[in-house]
Amino acid sequence: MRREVPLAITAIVGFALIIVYFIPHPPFNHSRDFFEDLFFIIAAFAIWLGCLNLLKVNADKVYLKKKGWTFSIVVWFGFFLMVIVGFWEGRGFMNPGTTFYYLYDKLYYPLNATMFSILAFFVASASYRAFRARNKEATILLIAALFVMLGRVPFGYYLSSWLPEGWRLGNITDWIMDFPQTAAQRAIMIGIALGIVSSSLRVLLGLERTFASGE
Amino acid sequence: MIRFSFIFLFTLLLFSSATGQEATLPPSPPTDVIAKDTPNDAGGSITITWKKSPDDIGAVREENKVKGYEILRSTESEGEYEVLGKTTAGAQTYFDTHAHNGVPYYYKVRALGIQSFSESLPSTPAKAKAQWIDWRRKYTFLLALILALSIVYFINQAKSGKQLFIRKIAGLEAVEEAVGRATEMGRKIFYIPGISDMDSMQTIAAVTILGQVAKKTAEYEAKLEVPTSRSLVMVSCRETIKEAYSNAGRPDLYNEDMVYYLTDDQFGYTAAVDGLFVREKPAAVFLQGQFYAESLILAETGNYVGAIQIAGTAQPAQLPFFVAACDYTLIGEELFAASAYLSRDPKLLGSLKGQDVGKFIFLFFIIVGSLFITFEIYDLSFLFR
Amino acid sequence: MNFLEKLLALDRRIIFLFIAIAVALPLFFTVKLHIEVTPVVRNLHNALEALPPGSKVLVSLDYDPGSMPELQPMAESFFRYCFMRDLKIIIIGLWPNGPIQANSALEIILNEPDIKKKNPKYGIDYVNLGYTAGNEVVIERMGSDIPVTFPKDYSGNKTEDLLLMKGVKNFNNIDFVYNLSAGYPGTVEWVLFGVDPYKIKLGAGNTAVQAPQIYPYLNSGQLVGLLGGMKGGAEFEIATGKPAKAVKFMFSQSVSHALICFFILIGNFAYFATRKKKGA
Amino acid sequence: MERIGIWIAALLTLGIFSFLYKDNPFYKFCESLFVGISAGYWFVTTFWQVFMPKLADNLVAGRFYYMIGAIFGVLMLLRLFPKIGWLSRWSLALVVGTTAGLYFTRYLVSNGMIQVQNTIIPLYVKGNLSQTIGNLVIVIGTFSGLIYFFFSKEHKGTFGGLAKLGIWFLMLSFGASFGYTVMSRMSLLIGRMDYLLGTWLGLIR
Repeated sequence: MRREVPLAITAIVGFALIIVYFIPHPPFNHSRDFFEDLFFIIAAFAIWLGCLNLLKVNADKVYLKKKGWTFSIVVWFGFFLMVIVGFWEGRGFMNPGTTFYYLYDKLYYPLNATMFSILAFFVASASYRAFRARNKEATILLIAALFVMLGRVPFGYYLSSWLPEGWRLGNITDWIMDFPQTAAQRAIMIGIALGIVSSSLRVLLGLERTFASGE
Repeated sequence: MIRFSFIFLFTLLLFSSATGQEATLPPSPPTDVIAKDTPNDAGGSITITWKKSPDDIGAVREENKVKGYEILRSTESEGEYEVLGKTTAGAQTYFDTHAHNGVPYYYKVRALGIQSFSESLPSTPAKAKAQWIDWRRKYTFLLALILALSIVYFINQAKSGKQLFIRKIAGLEAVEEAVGRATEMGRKIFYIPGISDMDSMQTIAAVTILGQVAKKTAEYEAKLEVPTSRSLVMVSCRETIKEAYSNAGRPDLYNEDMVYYLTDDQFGYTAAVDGLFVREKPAAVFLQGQFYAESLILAETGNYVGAIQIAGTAQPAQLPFFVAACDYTLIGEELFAASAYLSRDPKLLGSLKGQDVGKFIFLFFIIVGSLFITFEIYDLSFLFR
Repeated sequence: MNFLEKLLALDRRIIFLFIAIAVALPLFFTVKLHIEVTPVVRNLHNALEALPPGSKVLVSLDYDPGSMPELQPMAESFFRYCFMRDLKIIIIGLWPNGPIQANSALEIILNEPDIKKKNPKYGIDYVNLGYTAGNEVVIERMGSDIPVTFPKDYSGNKTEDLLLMKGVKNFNNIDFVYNLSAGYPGTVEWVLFGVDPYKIKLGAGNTAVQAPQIYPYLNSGQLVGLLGGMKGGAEFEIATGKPAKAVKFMFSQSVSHALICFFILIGNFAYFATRKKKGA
Repeated sequence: MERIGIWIAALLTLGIFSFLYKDNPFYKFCESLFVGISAGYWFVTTFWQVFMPKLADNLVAGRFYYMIGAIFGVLMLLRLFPKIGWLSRWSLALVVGTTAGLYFTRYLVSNGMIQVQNTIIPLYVKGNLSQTIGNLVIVIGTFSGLIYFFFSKEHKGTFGGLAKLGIWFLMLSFGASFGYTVMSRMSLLIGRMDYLLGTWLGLIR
């Protein structure tokens, strides 16, 4: 029971959804959407597990006075602040003017945007370290990156304005993006398609059963 | 008689007058209106086609006498017709998507002039119907079948003991080294299974790879930690590690707290994992699964603390960042091959060989198809539509 | 450890500091950069110039605060342009946050001296119909009836009561559609569900990351023009003769790009210099 | 209220940036707050925007087959009770089966077939040299790139040469994508700097 039922569920659901792709007749035409909805519903239940886990881990830290336990109180505070306000506001919780929206705009958004913008710094440090002409591959990487980076700002115009129209940095950037970059992306995408076909099949056939199958 | 001469005079006037008045005359009507059930669908739709009015020059332009077409529908040939919708000039098809299955409908098409219009004869009746098979997808079906069969074929070959060659994948050769190093240094191994949920094949691949990595950490008694961004992923990872540890004979080393949830939020998760990296200084970091913009933030921080980093993703946009900041990167398809490769299970390796058959088919058609088109022999691209 | 070796293993915080300066410092200056207006932006501008005053322009803001740095300047420059040209603006959003972004852009533009002189009025010169859930389906519904799709405006007035909306039934009464997009639903949906069936005239602004995916629609003519990323925004400002935020930000952008390239170059210089030494 | 909000937002922005120098209590505070509020944010959002419309609304509308979702959802929650926790694997199995089933065809078509279709192009375009070269580059690049991904053949000889060419294409594409993204990443930082220097401190314009 414990082992066979999950394997059977996976196989039946998966193969059925593949076959249904070729059947437009109702009710099968909506079944793929329906199963996607089921996923979201299950995930909506599961988020309780995650949040309870988060609260437990941080409660443990406070209780055991582990290093940095004071910050765990901040986690608790933040969580309940949003949850209480969010449920209080009801379904229109994100409408402008609500308290939840204020918290979103003044707490969540700046944290989010700043964490995102840190990328600007990391892009710089990563390119400084990694873009060295150590070998042929790295050299190609480096040159393509330099071209495109400069071709996208007015600075690139100054560097190459002496060249005839059509041969300037901006044009080279466009050409790289349109052709060689497209080619490589296609190779990667086609490979991914095959990888997904194969690993879906392995999962559905129960060959790859590291989870949902244990004792 | 008086009336007749009036009309006669009027027509004469019209013919002799300037184009301005000509415009008020209706354009000639469209002909050959044919209504048929729309094929390959779930019903509820009828396709109407017609031959355009001879006055229609086919483009939306000032000088075109036909400004568009209106499509009318009725349940009786001579009954009352209601206007269904409009198309632009030049159009020759319309899809009625509000038909009831099994009800016969008649259609007329109106050519619209500036102030007047002319109507076609009604079509023969048509009924909407749902189909059982979408024939437009026949080549998809065929291809899926060929791929599935070749994968299953090679899995069986491998099962029967045939040796299959699989090339080296550098990133995966390094897994053992990374785990070994962490054990030596007595530091943690972080496994980051991406930020997507279990509704992504990449996450599922990440979880299966985790199974193989966990087997190694169990053998080496290395410390493994898996912070997740999704609750379902947390649950799956726990199941996977538990299974791996008991298979490796070390269920005693498994502990549920190895896997924990942080937050569903992309950058909230990133901020927390960054903090973990700098505080715990892991010896090895695995970044496997579906990543977005946070890829570089995580990889740069991991690099900063001196961890060996093995990344893998099928997000083409994030690969450059992993390649730049990590020691090894599994590119696209390699991510899906990783668990098979690491397990060394002949059955799983067989499936990799099956994938190669797919690659061969695609390559063949890219080359032959392109050559055919170049020499204008035949367009094969319909096979992949 | 000599200088070159130190340079090779440069503390990344030094790079961070330089980047911070390279981004922040140029913000204090207004430099006249040569920004070439590329054909895709030029086309958009020409299409707008061809609209007679009083034309009705639908603006769909489909992004959230995450893409503000790139798209907000585009929204502002577009509103400024419309007010100057007496084009009537109808704002909607397929993303919940879109109409909010529109309001914050309007707040800035309406306070600019040039615009204040014109004194545009809500309900006559511009309206904000807010957000409606349904993604691309909203576009389809607008094709048959806009007031039914957006029965009330952002502040709760009945759409039918707004003077500007008199006689606006569907896309036939809209002269141009401008879409600012950061993903789904966005420009792709406007092309597939707006341009293709209803033949609307569509121009768009996109984030730099998303822009390459939109290019095919430009080549096929389904899209009149495209502003790609901050640079596209800057080009539009130049084209309209009103350099503003994007142009200003472009200076930061240029300096920081140049700085990164400079770092890459000295990194390589140090790398080769130390390697040669070791080899000798 | 607005002014206080701007101050809070600015301080949080600085707190996150401080991590770039080194880990410190200020960052730890911001990080913990971020984890807490974002977890809460998604918990609430999931409830109002997923749970309610996808489950409750469908049930209210009489689509009782959505009970299946509720049943598997509850099975998932049984993990909280160790004795019957194993039942949650049924839900996992459903999720995994759904994903595998949906992805199989979806990716085969969008990532596989459509890409192949787009790569079947003329290798010679009359009177258009740059398009001809471009098309050749696309076909050769896609071809060699795919050769690189072959698993069951050793990368030796001509095959190995093609695979090597494939790697070069991949590297070129990675470099280009990297350079291409720099612009939007810088935009993000410019946006934050504008907030700090303009909205908060009022130093610029």
